[in-house]
Amino acid sequence: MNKEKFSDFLSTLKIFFKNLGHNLLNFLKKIFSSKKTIIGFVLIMVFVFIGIFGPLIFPYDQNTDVANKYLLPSTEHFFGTDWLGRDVFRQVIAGTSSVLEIAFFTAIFTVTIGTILGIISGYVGGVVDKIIMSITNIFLSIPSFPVYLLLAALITLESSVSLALIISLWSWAGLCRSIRVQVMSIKERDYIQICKVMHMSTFHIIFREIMPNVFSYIAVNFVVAMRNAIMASVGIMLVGLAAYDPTNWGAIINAARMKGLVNYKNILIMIYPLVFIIIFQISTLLLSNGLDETLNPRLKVK
Amino acid sequence: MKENIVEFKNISIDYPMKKYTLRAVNNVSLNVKRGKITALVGESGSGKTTLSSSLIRCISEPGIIAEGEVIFNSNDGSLINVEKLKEKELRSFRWEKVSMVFQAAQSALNPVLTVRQQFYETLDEHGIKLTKEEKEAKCLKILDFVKLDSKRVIDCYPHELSGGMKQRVMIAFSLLLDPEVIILDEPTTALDVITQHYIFNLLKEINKTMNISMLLMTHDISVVASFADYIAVMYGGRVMEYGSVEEVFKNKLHPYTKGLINATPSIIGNIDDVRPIDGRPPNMLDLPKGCVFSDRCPFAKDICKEKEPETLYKEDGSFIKCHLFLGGEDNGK
Amino acid sequence: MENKTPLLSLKNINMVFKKPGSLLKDQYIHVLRDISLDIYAGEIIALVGESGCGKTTLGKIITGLYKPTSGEIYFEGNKVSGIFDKKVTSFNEIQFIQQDSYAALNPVRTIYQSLYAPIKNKHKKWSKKEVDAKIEELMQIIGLYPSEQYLSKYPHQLSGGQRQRILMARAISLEPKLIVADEPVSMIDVSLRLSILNLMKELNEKLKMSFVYISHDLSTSRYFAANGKVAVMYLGEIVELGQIADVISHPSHPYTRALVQAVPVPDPTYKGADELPLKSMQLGSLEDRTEGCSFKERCLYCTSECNKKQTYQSSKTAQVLCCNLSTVLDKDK
Amino acid sequence: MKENTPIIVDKKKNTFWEVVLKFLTKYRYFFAKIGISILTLALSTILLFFILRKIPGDIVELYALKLQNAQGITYDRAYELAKSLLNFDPNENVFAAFFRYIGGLFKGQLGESYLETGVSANSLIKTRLPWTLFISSVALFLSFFIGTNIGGFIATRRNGIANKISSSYIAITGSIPDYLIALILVIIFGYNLKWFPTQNNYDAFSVTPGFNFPFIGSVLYYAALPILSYTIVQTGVWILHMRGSAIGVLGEDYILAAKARGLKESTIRRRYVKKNALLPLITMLGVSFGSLFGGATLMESIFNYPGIGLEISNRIVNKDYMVVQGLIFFSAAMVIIVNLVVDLLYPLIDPRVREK
Repeated sequence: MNKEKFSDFLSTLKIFFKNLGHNLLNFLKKIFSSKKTIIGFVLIMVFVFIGIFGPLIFPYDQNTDVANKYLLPSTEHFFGTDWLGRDVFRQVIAGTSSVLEIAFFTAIFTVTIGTILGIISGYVGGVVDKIIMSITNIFLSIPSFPVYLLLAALITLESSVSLALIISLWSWAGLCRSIRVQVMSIKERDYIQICKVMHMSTFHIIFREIMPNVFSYIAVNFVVAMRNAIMASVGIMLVGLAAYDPTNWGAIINAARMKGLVNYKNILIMIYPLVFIIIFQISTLLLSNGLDETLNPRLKVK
Repeated sequence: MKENIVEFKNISIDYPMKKYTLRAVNNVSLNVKRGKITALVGESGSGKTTLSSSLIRCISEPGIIAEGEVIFNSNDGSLINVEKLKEKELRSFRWEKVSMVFQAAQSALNPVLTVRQQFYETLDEHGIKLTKEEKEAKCLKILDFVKLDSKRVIDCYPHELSGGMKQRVMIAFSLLLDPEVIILDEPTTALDVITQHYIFNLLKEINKTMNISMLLMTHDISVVASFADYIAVMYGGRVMEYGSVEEVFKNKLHPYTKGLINATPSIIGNIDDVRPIDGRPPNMLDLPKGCVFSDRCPFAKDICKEKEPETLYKEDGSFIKCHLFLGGEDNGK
Repeated sequence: MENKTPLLSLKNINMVFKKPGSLLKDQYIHVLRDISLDIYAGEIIALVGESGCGKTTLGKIITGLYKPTSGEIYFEGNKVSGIFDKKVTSFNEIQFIQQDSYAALNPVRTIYQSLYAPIKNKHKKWSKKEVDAKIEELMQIIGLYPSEQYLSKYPHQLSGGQRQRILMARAISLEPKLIVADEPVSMIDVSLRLSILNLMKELNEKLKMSFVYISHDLSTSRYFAANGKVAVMYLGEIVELGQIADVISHPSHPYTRALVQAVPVPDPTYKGADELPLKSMQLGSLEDRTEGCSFKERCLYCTSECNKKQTYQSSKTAQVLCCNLSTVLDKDK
Repeated sequence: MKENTPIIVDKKKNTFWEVVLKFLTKYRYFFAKIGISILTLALSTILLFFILRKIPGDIVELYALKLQNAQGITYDRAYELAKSLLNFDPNENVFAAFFRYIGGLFKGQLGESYLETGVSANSLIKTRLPWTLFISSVALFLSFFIGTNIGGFIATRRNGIANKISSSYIAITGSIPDYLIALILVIIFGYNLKWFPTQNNYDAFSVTPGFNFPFIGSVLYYAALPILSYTIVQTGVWILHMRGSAIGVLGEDYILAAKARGLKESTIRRRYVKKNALLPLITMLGVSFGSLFGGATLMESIFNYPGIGLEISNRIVNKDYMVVQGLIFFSAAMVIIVNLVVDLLYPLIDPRVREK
């Protein structure tokens, strides 16, 4: 490859990354302009930090120590101990990683399936669109929770990924439908018609013209998918299924519930994971609202 | 009865935003002659819609009248200070004394109510005590007046009417309570040439037969030349020139008026002497110092860039706001 | 500049749309009816008509966005069935300028990206420097320099006039021979319209690009297509075709007469006709269009022959689609 | 291509087919909707059936063993009996089983239980459905009514406090799943304050089921907590949607036109803002009914409330899959029907859609 061609290739590469960096920079600047997004993002990062480093700082040993069961919160056991003398605080910390895993994997599966099918049915239209739409109709009409239970019972769950897969199997439909609507409306816009008149390739039209417009919507729905994943996973665990990881917050709540909530000590043990769930959900809510407001011009508050 | 039915006195209207306050209309004094059609001409951002909607205090959010008065000399001799009206008086003032035909007539009707329901509702709200037959007769009369098939149209929902028909329904609506002034905000922008010609003839007829004064907003100078009696040219929130249509078009005194008339192509006359006004429309957030038109004015002098010209009033009530006609040497070309 | 083979010629183009929502019984709307039109290199032709007459659909057929239901298109003599025709994939000799400059630019891509992609797509082997040079040259032509100031901006950061110029730059960036402009100036302030039209006139003279100018406004058409042709359209048919200056000064078809008389003129002394030579104001609708001349319900000169199929007859100034043209013409004497 | 002059339909006496055709085109909007719903139901059945095909085979053996010692017959005889009773034969080819299942469906057998003889999905639905419908619909309409009114109120009156309170309410109730709220309510009102019962649907000892006041009183008393927990969460959702929709409507031209006509604030709020803002929410009613119906499983298991949801979770836990399939199929059918009804009723409310 001669010298001139190579340097030219290098310059386009440099431009590409500069461009990418530039876009990314002002994209980040844009989304972090709203207070909500910052708070939400920081909270989630705290959870991620707990998920990764928590067990290193507060290692959790499962063996029971019945002597000091139901201890009240103290400096030694921040949240006290449960009915088998295990430290509740360390349990909750250990459970964080499995909760985050479910949230992220579900969000990734849901968003990928939903976006790909949404774009295909929105852009291609015709028979393909009709087929994909009737499939999404099924998934939207069969109530999701009973099916989660059924699948969780049929397939022995041994890891967060499989649970995440089951949850996302039934939650991609909503996203697919709304992305299809967006893509269909963008497809009719003038700037796409002009691309056809100028003989731009379909690749260019989908990835350089349509995708950037839909991207903000996908980002918001990634966070919303995380929220729904938590709602569903805790629900499944409360019915006693998917008990592969006893430290998962849902599992702790269910265990406390099984021990009987008449005894206020069990209630106390249940409160801690419950509070953690609420904080996590509020942080995802703030992040999704913040993102929606900054990325979605329609919602711009004047 | 006084010659002017409406007198705007040093009106300024502000839009207080979070980070800045936008002054859409700046110290405007203007009179609307009784029984005549006064046209407010101006391009986008000139403040014509804001000024006219201040007459019935319907300025879009968050606009407020910062200073100045709006005096309404009603036909029954009473003098009404519009910006001092309380909520209840204002509600009866609206549509009984002054009514309005909106620019977006397409979406000015409630989509879930029929035309009859909306007409009756306005009559009831204004406490007009009529039996059902009288109400129906009144509505059918004015719908016929605007040459609509009133029997069919009165039962329609707004989405069942075409653009031209909706516009005529809005005109009929504005006549419902026999107002003294009708404000027309670009009544025919979305319509075709033939329908536009037809609607303006209709308005002229209403003005003549019912002696209703009209305040017409438009950006199209040829419409003003064909239909209006008086013309006020607005630019950057100020009235640059006011006068009778014949005088203003004959003398073309103010540089912006001259530029506007010369920039409008016509189906008669030579196409070579038509020239655009260079430069860009005014940005209301950073208007040039001195005269707001100075950055685009071919006759701009140093003084124009420094000081904002006062308004020069002439005997016949017309006025002009330009340094060329102030400071003694009158070299009005 | 007549030469023998027209740049583009349309032979009896028909366009039929299926009415949406008709699941079982299909209702068809005959939008374009037997249109034949020749456009020569370097010529300007204006398509004028009210909304719903099919002028935009015809424009989209010319650019290849729509495939006509029947009829042929010849470009420089060889048959073409629209740009989707695989045989002529590199065929982008025809470009399109749309009405709404904001909707025609991708809101999330900068002006530079919007200009860069089409040029790189056509000249695959060009390096970035060559494409940048071309963009620089285009920015000079449309008068937006220094170009850095505009290229890095997003569409919403530019004014309407500037965006319209960017559309033009993008259209001529692929060196087309014909540009279809669909109401390019109707959304721009009056004072700036002429600067856009002048720019298009320059492109026509300097780069020998022929234009199809689609508009509902006769005045701007007359200014732009000064010595070109005009095709007046009504309900999907070309009712009059001829040199624009003659057609406007001496309209032959009854519809064209009504259209010309309805256009307001920016001169109060010009006494236009009050009553338009029309039977009814209501624009006919495409669905319930019956046999024969489309204009017969509204034509004052209508006779029994109007129910037959119309043929083009030529008056002094234009080809006219009207059965009893002679009776119409001698009525004038 | 047919020659381009339009065909002129002469007005001869229109035959039977033309009348039918006119009738069909007039109501084609409805037939299209009904068609789509039937298609969705059929596809859902197929999907559910194939999920159930993955049932582990040991169910039939378990049942066969039970039959064997119950009726003292040989194992393989019991195995045959079990297969026929269960209407499920693991090693039979898929399509035969599928057609047999569909046949059963048309005859109305949604699924026989192998645990208790004589109990089938149909019988369970007859006894359990009213309870689920009761709390779901009461909760739905209660939250819809409260939510839309509050949403409309805060949208039209721009005062700060109401907006702040409702935003924080939406944030909190949006972040806690309804079943956790149920748990909290059970703890506070059930165990500690003992104001409300936390289990079952009515006091079986003191009250006899029937159309008498003590029974109704007891039913309401027992249903209070479940309905309350549903309503708390759903109200937040409706406030959010109504506020968004109302703010959208407030920006429309006909609101400014109404103000210019001197209409009273209250009239504008009632006939202009509320009416137009409510329309898009009606279509959401069908969808949210579906989600309520779906969520019943968990809510009912917390309150041990004998609805369809509780049946599904119990039957799943002890592997009575045939009944589960019937119950889930029925829930899906309910959701589809409710959505269809909402779609068909919508034109009556929104004139714009009527003439299509």
